Amino acid sequence: MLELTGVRAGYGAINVLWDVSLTAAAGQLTAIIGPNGAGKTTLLRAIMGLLPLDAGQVALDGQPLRGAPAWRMAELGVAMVPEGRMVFRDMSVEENLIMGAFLPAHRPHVKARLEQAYATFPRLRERRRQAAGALSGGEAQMLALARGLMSEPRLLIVDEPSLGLAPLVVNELFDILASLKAAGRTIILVEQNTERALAIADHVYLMQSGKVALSRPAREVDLERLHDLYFAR
Amino acid sequence: MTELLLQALYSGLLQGCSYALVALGLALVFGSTRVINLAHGELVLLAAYVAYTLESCFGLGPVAAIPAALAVTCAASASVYGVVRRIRHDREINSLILTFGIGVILTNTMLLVWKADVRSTSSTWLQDAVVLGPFYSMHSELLFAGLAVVLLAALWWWLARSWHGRALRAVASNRDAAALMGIRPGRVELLSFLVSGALAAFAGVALYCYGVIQPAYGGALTIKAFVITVLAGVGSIPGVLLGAVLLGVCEALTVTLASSALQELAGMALFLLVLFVLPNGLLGTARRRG
Amino acid sequence: EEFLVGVELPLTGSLARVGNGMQEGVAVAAEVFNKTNGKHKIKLTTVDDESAPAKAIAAVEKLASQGVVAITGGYGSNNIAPASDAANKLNLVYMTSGGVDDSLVNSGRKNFFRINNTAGYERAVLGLLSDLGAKSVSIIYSTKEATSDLSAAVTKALGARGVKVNSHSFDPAITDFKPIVNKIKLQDKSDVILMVGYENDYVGILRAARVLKPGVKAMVGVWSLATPKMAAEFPDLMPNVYGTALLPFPATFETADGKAFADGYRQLYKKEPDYLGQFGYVQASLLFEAIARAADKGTIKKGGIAEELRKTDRDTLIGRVQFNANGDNPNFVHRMGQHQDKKIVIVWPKEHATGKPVYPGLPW
Amino acid sequence: MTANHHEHQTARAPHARARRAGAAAPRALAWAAGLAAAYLGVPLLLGANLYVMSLVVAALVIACVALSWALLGNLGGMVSFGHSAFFGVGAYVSALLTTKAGLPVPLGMALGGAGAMLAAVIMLPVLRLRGPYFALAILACAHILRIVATEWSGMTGGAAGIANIPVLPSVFGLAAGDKTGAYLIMLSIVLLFAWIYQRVRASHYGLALRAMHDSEDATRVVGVNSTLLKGAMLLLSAFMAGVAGAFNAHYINFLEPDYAFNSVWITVPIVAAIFGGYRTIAGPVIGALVVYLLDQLVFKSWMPTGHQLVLGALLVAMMVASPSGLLPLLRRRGAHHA
Amino acid sequence: MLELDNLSVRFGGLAAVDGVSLRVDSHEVLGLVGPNGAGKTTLFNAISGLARPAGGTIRFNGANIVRTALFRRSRLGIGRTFQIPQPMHTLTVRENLIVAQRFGTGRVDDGRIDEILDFTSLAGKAGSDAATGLALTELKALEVAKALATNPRLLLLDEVLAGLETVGKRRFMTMLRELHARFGVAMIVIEHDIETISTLCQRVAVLDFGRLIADGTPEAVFRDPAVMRSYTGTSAGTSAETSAGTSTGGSHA
Ligand SMILES: Nc1ncnc2c1ncn2[C@@H]1O[C@H](COP(=O)(O)OP(=O)(O)OP(=O)(O)O)[C@@H](O)[C@H]1O
Ligand SMILES: Nc1ncnc2c1ncn2[C@@H]1O[C@H](COP(=O)(O)OP(=O)(O)OP(=O)(O)O)[C@@H](O)[C@H]1O
Ligand SMILES: [Mg+2]
Ligand SMILES: [Mg+2]
Repeated sequence: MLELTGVRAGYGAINVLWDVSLTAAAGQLTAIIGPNGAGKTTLLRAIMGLLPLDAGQVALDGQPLRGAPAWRMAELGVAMVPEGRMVFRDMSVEENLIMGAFLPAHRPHVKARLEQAYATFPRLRERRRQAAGALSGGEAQMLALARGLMSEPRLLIVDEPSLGLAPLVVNELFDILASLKAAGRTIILVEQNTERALAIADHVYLMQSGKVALSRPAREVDLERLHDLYFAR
Repeated sequence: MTELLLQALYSGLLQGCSYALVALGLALVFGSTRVINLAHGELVLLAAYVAYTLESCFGLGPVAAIPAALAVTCAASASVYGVVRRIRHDREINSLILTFGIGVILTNTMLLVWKADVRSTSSTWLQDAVVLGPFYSMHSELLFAGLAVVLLAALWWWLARSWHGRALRAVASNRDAAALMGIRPGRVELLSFLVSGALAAFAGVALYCYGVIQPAYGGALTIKAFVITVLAGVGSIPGVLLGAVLLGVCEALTVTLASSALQELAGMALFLLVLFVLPNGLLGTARRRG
Repeated sequence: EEFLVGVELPLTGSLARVGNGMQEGVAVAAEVFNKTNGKHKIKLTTVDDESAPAKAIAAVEKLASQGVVAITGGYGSNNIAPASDAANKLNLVYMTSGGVDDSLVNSGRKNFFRINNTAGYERAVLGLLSDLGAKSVSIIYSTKEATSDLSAAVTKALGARGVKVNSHSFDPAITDFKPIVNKIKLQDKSDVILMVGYENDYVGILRAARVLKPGVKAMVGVWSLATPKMAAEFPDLMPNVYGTALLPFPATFETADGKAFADGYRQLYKKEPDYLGQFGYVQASLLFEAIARAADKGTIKKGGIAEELRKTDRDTLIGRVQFNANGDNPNFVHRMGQHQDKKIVIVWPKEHATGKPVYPGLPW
Repeated sequence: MTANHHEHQTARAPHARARRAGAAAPRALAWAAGLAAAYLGVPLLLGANLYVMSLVVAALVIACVALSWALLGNLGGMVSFGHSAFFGVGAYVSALLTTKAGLPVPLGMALGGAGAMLAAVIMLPVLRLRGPYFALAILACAHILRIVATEWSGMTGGAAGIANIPVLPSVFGLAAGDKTGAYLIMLSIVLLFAWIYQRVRASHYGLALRAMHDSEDATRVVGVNSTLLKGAMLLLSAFMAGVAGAFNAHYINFLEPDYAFNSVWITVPIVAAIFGGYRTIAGPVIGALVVYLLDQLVFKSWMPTGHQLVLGALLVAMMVASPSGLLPLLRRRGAHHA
Repeated sequence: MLELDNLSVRFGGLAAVDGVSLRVDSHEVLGLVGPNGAGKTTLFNAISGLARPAGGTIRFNGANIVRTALFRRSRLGIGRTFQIPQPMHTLTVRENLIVAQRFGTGRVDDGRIDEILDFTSLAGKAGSDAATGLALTELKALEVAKALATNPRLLLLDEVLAGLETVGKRRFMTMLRELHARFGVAMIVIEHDIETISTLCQRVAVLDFGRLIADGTPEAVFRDPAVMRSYTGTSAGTSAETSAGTSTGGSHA
């Protein structure tokens, strides 16, 4: 569904990604793992059009995107739960969620999906009138997740969703991801919790220093060896 | 004495509404883009001069001039955004000098086109008295005070409830995240400038009806509008009305109870006082620790 | 022989309107002079002082560097004081009608001349008020310098004559005058409202009065009120309002000088001359004549212009002009006019009057 | 990886030091040349042209206020719209002390600065406010002071103002009140202030101040008394603006409330500072000279009445071309050429 | 060293911290756990001076510091990190540390700064702009480095290990233990990962809805069914296993 070929991107003079190519097949969960600073977040930002590409191409359903901006990606049914949450601090929790369904196609479903979000994260219902900027770290993470799900995206891109969540909620999170996958959605997951990520992934990419170091179906990956080879620098 | 006080309160209220009308556009743009549009006063004045031109050349009444004024100020406001959007870094401070420059250009253009003479409407009806019991005012004041309240309510509803309004606030809060939701930040900001231009048009025509205009007045209008925006609490639309009326009433009472020379002083003192008690303005909210 | 004369005036900024008005008068004076005086020519060079003191100094210095023989213009005592100081240092005559502050003539500037002063306005206003027989007067005045000076002088003089005076000063930033007028209506209950301010202030006060209808018998103002322009622009605010006016309207210019001025003005600007133009014309004409006389005597370089100006004694559009040792014109007395039927009628002093005051008479 | 980087750094350090030492000599030379040009070149070249000199002096006054504004903005992280308050107070204090109490002018000017500082002390509560709230609160103070100066006529002479303020003292054998003398005095003041600014910025306090901008909480939890530091910057900035005001009073010899507290004493300096680059020290000074002199000498001769129009267009163009200001723009150009 | 007595913090109607009494001795490492929104960060804010308590006292080395100014608390020896990193944006990484050291301790010691940079693996980024040049985990390391530069006696660590990869996490934990052993720095550590807490801390306190619901050794606390229900949603026995599974590091260290 999503295909990257020779992507090169970075921040101004600093290049971070070096000719990254990868594919996320439709209906599958593609996990991207790698040590800190490997460029995973940078990659996701480049896919979403939050960073300009210096070279290479991103294609969705075989159509090249040619550096489509983030709002265009949203129109194409791609949603991202960004690292660092990026909630609308001055707006209430509920308004944040509503913004998740901003595009006209989703607006009629706002009520139902709100209910769904509150059912999944009861904590958010308790805090619905509070300004999102005043949430606790974990609450904000839940909000970012729930907001990303409001548009029921075809392709969901998640960057370290378990960060700051209590174990109870982490379990919840992986259940959600599994059920989304079961419902036929495409997911790209970046996660530091490799073991649990591998457990639900179909395909795994390992990134290191801005390059793809390994690409393998999830069931062929041996975690122990992976760690010894790539993480223990 | 009561008669005097009642009239002072009434005058202050109407004056407050007229302040609010001028401040509204500035508050909207500031709240949604963090750009202090120092050319806002000039936009208001521009609308007033459009009304003047139509009245003096074609004998058109000021109220009938509103559509033309709308077209002119919206176009001007959109062009202001056209320049502002090119600033990528430190937008808050750099847009200051940018819009100041635009203000200077507008002021001098108006000076060249319309000369430095004092202008105002010659329509009698607008200046005639309306007497409601102990309350005296001009038709135009009452008319535009009503309009100010209506516009304010509409704007408030639009920002709080409509999708456009929400998008505006989302972009103000976090540009990148807003784009991830499918919002086009550039368009939304342009919209905010357009609406602000429309508000400036009403404010300008109103000013032409009950006040006098001169090319050099723009700066003073901008300052007043900015003071009210801050007094209100940045981003709060109901606060604009509250702040403006408070200021108007405070000024009118100062004139009545003390001296008219102290009116400005009282207004500023009120402003400082409010900020000391409420450092985020009347209805502004505090930003939380990180 | 051609002489370069410098004009330093605010053409932009807060005083742009009056500055432009005066410049028109000066320009007409040069036209007229060059047409009538066969021997000498005057060439003007103008620098905008942007209504700011530091720039007024720079303007004078710039004019000096261009080789002007004298300077005319200036508006607002705060700009005139430093500008005329600079002219003084450069030994240039500075001739104005834009500053009425007494400190201008009391500070030992030896090359400074002006044709009008606070006293002249004061006498006109007082004369009218006593003719009308007003027992009580409410003064509304701006806290600016010229306005507060004049109001203080009038207050003192009226008090000495046993007239009851209530003063209301206002900040120039004020736009709504209803609270002040209401105080006059309900508390002062005076016979006359005297407005000492500028055009925008008059419009504001008159509008407020028109709404509140205080029980006064006359509305009196000073400069820039009894003008044809105000009559045309604010037809329903002006009826029966008094203000200082040099000439009636439609103007009847009796003297040759006056006719020359009016024709020149209409020709150049396609409109009726106003009081600013008249003052500018008079100050500039007197200066040009002095230059011509000094040139004839060959004393231009030796302070001859100032010397000749001190000898001036001439009947002008604004009355007889002479200069005392300080450069002030002790003869200056303004006249008072009243808007009547879209016309302006001179009602004081008697010897110049073109009609009778309508009293009580109000715009509403 | 860490060790690697470390080596890199230590290996590079001596190089850098050597380069710096090599650059020091030309740098000092450039400074000496600049100072000579400013102190000798300008008076010799332009001293006779009173008009240009008075523009230069006026531009230096603006430069001084611009420097003081930029110091507060750059170090204190506070944008002020009300420096005219300090300018005006400085002017009035010095003018009154020299005319009424007969103090010598230099002492009066220093006390003018002190008076502005005192005004800032009274304003210290505004430090509680941030961003636009702060900017406008100071503006409100300026408005209030203007009205006080108008109404308190017993002391200040009211709207009529103060005339005949003593002229600036004589320097280097030039007559008192001479244009060139005024130029030299103001030049020295501006340079002195720039030096003080530079010292503060280079100190650890400067670092802490810079840190406070967007991250005040983060700075306070590591032990920085941000209120004290910001207060100190406000006082220093007020002093500078006050001295500029005092100088101007003795230079123009006339003062009235509208003029002393006029908003041009803050708008033009802000424009100059941002135009030149308000994050740099030379930026505000160069910005003031360029903006003022271009406007008065060039634009005004093109368009005698509407010349501000050209100025406005220049400002807009500048912000679009290089939002961080003229100086950074020049540096970038220089780097490209090198 | 630190004694909280009946401490409460409110936001409007919400009691984010509700009558918490807690002691931390010098040389102690205390784990602080609890579900999301339990009030852990708020408790840190109260101790470091960013939140004003509605009631109760905070004693540090015997003195009540409830009214002590924020910056003074740092000089007294309380260092903290922010859960959402807050670098001093306008400075470089090294300058961040210089400010922290100069104002937290009163003097500057370049050697010590280099040591801290090495210690937190930031040496390679010393010259980077703190606002733009760092990945999230590097920002967290900078948080710790800043706190260390103030020479703290008590270190408040708010989820500094979250998001770290296995090796990095191990390194970090070794570093913290070394800090504790070598310099006797007391710590309060907030983490959601039970394994990490169990390895690092001698004692654990549990917050739920602002209240302290347990306080004891890790073994005892993580066996308490009430704690485990509110925290992991499972009963005591199985949860230890799951959490061991979820964490990919630390256990062998
Ligand atoms: N805004 C930025 N400007 C410059 N460099 C950056 C920026 N953001 C990140 N980097 C650098 O880019 C590299 C990759 O960062 P990135 O955030 O993509 O890593 P990551 O794989 O997501 O790491 P983590 O596991 O810590 O989230 C890092 O070395 C980081 O220092
Ligand atoms: N300024 C505030 N205004 C209103 N509510 C607040 C404010 N700050 C925090 N809260 C609320 O207080 C509660 C406690 O927040 P806190 O940040 O202390 O939680 P936490 O235990 O650190 O959670 P997490 O593990 O998710 O970081 C949360 O429910 C939060 O929404
Ligand atoms: Mg990342
Ligand atoms: Mg927390």
